[in-house]
Amino acid sequence: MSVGKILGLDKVVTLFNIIRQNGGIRASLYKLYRQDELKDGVLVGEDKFGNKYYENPRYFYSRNRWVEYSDKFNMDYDGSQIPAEWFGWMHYKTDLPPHQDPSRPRYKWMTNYNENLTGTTAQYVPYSTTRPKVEAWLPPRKSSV
Amino acid sequence: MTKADYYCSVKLSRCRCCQSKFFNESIRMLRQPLTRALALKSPTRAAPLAARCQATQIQPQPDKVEVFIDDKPVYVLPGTTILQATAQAGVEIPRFCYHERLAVAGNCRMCLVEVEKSPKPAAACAMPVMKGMRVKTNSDLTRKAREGVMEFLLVNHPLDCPICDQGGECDLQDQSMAFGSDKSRFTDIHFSGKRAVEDKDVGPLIKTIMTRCIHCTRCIRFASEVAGVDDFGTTGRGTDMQVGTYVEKMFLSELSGNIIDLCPVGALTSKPYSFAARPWETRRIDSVDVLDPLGSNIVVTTRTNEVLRILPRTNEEINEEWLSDKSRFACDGLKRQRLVTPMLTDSRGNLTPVEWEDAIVAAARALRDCPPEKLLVVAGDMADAESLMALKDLANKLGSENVCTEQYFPLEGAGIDLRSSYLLNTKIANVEDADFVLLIGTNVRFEAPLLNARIRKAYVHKETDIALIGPQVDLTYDYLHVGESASIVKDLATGTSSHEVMKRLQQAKRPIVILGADQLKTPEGSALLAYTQELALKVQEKLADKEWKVLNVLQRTASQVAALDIGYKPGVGKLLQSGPKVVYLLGADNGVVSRDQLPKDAVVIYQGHHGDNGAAIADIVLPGAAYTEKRATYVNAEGRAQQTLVAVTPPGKAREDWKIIRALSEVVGERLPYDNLDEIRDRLSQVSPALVNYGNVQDNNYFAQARALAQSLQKPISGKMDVQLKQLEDYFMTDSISRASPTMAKCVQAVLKQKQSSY
Amino acid sequence: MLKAVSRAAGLAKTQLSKSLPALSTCSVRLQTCPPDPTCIKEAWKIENESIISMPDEQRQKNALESTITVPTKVDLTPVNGVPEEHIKTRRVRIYKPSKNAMQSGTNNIHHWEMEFDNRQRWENPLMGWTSTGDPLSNMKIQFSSPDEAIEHCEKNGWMWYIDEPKIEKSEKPKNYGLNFSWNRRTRVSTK
Amino acid sequence: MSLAKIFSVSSRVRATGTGGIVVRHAQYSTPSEGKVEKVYPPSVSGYKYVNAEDPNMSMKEMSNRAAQTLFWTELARGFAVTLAHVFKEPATINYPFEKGPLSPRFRGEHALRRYPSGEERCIACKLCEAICPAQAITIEAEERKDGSRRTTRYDIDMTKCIYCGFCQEACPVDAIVEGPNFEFSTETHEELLYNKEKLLSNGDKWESEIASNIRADHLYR
Amino acid sequence: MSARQAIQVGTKTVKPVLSTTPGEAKRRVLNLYKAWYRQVPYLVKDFDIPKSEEQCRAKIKELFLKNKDVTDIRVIDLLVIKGQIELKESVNMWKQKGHIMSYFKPTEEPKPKDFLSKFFSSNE
Repeated sequence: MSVGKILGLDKVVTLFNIIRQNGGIRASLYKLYRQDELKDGVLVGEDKFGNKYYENPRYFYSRNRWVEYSDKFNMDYDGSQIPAEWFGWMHYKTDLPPHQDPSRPRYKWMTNYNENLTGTTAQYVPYSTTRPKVEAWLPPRKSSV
Repeated sequence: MTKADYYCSVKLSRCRCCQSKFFNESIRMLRQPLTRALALKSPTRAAPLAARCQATQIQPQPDKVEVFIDDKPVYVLPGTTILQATAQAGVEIPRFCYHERLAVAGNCRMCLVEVEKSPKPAAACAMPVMKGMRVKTNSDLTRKAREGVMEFLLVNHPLDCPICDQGGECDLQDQSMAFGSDKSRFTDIHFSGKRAVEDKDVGPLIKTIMTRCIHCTRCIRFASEVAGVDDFGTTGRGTDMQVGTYVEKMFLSELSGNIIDLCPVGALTSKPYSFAARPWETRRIDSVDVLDPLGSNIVVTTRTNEVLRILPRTNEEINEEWLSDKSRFACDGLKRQRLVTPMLTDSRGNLTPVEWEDAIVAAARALRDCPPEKLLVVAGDMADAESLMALKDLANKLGSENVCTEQYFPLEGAGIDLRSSYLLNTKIANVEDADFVLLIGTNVRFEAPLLNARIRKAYVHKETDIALIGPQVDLTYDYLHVGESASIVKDLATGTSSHEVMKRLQQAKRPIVILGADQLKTPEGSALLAYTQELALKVQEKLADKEWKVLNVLQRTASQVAALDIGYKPGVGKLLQSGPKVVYLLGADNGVVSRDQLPKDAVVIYQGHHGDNGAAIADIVLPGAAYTEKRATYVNAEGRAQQTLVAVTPPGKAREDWKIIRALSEVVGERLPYDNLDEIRDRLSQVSPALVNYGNVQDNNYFAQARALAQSLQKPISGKMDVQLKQLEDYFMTDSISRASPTMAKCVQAVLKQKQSSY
Repeated sequence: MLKAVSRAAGLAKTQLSKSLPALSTCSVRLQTCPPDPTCIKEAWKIENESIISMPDEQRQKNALESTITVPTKVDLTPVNGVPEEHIKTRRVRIYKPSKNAMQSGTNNIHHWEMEFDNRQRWENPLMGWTSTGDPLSNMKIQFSSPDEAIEHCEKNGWMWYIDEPKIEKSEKPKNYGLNFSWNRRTRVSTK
Repeated sequence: MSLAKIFSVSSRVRATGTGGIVVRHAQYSTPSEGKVEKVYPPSVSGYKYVNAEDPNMSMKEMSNRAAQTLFWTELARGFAVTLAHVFKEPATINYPFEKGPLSPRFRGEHALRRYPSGEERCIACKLCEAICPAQAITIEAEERKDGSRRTTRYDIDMTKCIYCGFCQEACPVDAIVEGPNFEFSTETHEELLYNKEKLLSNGDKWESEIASNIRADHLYR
Repeated sequence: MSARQAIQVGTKTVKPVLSTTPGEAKRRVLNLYKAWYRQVPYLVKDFDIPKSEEQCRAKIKELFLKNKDVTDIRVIDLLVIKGQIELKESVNMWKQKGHIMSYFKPTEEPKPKDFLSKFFSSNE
């Protein structure tokens, strides 16, 4: 055990590393404000929304993978903004990130992922998908004079 | 005393005087609960119902043989098959090809049972019992035999239950669960696939998926025995065997829908009902059909307040377990062309939707402003007894006697005062026992398909002969065509003819004469009726069987008998010419009343369920309920009262018919004294107890009186008889429901197309 | 108190003598009449309740074990909590279920059923689902005889009527040979 | 007071032998004698006394206790615990940035799948409707123009659904599945009444993940 | 008619629920009635309902008299048991104000009674 470790200097080094990786003190403070914590890790990939996925096995399981939501979401980040392809990696079902997984289907009818839209104007509105059951008789129209 | 009241009282007394004790008993039993409950007293049961349960003790009978089913003795008639004997013992043997109303085929082998001292299992459906035979229906051998048969059947049956319409009510499914193996030994070693058969096109009603067929030949037997259309058959042998029509051909029968029921697998399914629902999610409501005069018993299958299909309900006295195609498939007409809201003509003469209050007030104003003799009430095909009663009471209260039906019946002579002159007196079930049938001016096949099926049954099984006076039509069996002229009837009745028919009639032990009600529309109608009555009575008087009735009149519509019982006048004839101010059409859609026959300022009120001929000429439209949407009484051609039950709610703002009239009466100011169904049925029973004696027929025997009254009417007749429904294409669309039905329209097209085909 | 115990013991004795042979675990089988105390290794089992209960409580308990005479006709409408609207206006149909025409099995039609008249259904404006306000729409009760059904309806104050099916058939032997008899119309040509 | 004492729960519990520990409460005699007297358990090996014991009344112990009270050492120890936890890694996860592990069999939001060709899988066999214990599924079907068996209505009331997964078990063609998504909470009730379009679009959205879940699980079905 | 009378006089022996004689059943009903009567002031105060004690007592009387024609001992006993349940739920404040007020006013809209308004309002 080195002297530095006994004195806790490695923690300080890690702290500085984290701050550096996150782009300096100013950016780190912003991230801390946005995400409530600062972590360092390897950038595993980035999805089509610009969300960045990191991994660092130094943290314990279930904290060792995380996402930094794209800046375009600003403070309106939401758990449902992770697209379906990354969902499995994010939830530890697979260790293969989607761009390295050749077996994932890519059919042309698959649609773009969108987040949970409740509360917005684009939210899902239920409706009946069937025809009306009874067709009413329409009386013959006489020519209106 | 108005004339209507007179009618009522006549009918009442008539019924009183002829009440048999049978009738007495049954009416008390059936009616008591409701009347008692009305009086706020507890209903009771009058007849000891337990007496109906048969004693289970089996006594040896001399003319029967004793057999042992699972060591239980049963006494059966000699010649009975093992399967019938086990049914008597309460044991049901699995079967696919056997059907009790069809000939024995014995080709599915599912009914194999072990018979003691027999080296091999025997096919229970074809094997007659022998004295002292010991049958084991649940032995190891029997079970193994069933399992083996099941395995062979399943080898060539596709695994498409999830998309099969029979799924959930499939005999093969159920029996493979009960008797089949739990595993399959079928491996497709040569990868040649399972057997696959090309689907056949047999018309717009029946969908065929022939790969599912297990070759039970029920459909073939039905077609050749019951329907009398020998179109189906098999080709090929072994794995190449196919059921089909040999050449591509529509199944030209008015009973074709029954092969859907008969098919034990999903090879034949209903096209209009295809993929619509599963049997476990539907509600079944027992009801009565009103599209033909027989009042076949039906089960209305509904889900989500929608009639999905109609199936026959077993009634041995009417339809056995068959149903005609119109009754079965016209139900999609109940969802089209419906009147869902009251309508009034606006200033431009267009019908526009209004609220009930406005429509009722408008109708009431029209009725009140109309002088009583200028009011005309016309009841149509499918009017129920309750609304007929209410409307007649309303008209009478307004001082009018002009209530009539669309269908004509001669009023001269006995007219409609004697019930036996307008009924099918022999009763439908007894037709099978007849040994000679004389049809006069009727195409039974299309006017009452199931009556024709009974005649054909007698023809096939009892060697009954049939003769026809009237246009030559295809009745699905051979008959003696006597001629088309009505004068033949006169000659036969007066004894001036020595035609072979007369001889046959006199030789027969149980002859019947069926007269088509359509022939009575002509000016010579009354004479024709008089001669037919004369002829029938002449034959009947000589019969050894005094209970047997010869004269039958086959009505055309479901409402006619009830209307005549209640006291409606048949036919609009003279009443229409008197220039009515207000015409009240109660579902009268047959075009008997048209705009150009009426004065310009006449107000037409139409009450009914479909937008058809009646609604098109109406000024005020009151939406009523169709027969699946109300609890109502209908009297069939035999005079048997039956009731429909509410299967679905009337669409939109439509209401039950008698309630509309009751509400109207209150607004008019002539309140009818009944507020609920029980009260109006009490009123019906006042008029004629037969109207509420549900399920039973009352015997009528006034032939001699009718003849006496009709003596004067025996005038020379010469006209040629003609029937409306000659061909199959005429059969499908005859009333407002079937005219609105897309399936029926497809049928007509398909039949016409088939006509052009060379086969 | 003593009296109560002795009475309870007597009570227990009668009960015990009936049930003990089956339940006893003691090595000596209990002799039936008269029970000789010397043969018995187990003490009489006395229910605790019967010792501590007061005399009138005991009397009440005994009374509850006896029977009373009531009229056969029972009217449950005051206690069953069914709204009056669903008692007075409903009609019960007592019937024998009809055979499904699509199938040949008959095992599910050998009983009687009661059902209520069908009430209004309507469509949900949002999803188009079907709704009903009728709590009795799914109440189908099976009975082995119409009498039981009638009794049930009377008890609950419903108006009923019986719909009897016409399904009695005449017994007629079927014959395989008819297919081939040359002089009958039953002979088949297509097969 | 050692540091071990501050951070450990109870050194004494840990120190006890491996044999079955029987815990017994102190028994008190009836208060008839006017004072509460403590009855100690029998000193059998394997028994351990767990209740609060009377403080030791030796002079040394008493002065120790007095000093600790006087110098607020409890307070200091409490701060120390708090401070120690500030530097510790938290045991919770920082949702929505970090997410917990899920099984491929996780039963979340429903979806209707399609064949690779884009044809919808559902054949309207209604087995899911039949098996649904909450009766959350409503299906209506009819023949499509091309003669195939299809639904016209496939509604799931997600507020009735109990997420038991019977529907996907019942499905013969893997059409209805409970997908991995659990982040579909809504602001209104209506939005949870899913119709066929919504379910199909769920399928189209989640197919990548649904397909890989089924692949992950295929050995076990 | 004879069959009907036979049913009316017909009796059967059954297990009692609480009471063995009509007199005992009557006593139970009276006891329950008194218990309700005594609780009225507390109920009015505890639930803070806008009804006076007289109104409550009148309502209790009305509800008891609703079943005055019941003669079957077992049915009376069951009614007494139900009444006790209600009483207990009220006294222990297991009920809420609305439950108490629903004795006075039905919560659902009354349906029309006469034929015409029934006809115009619904399909029933």
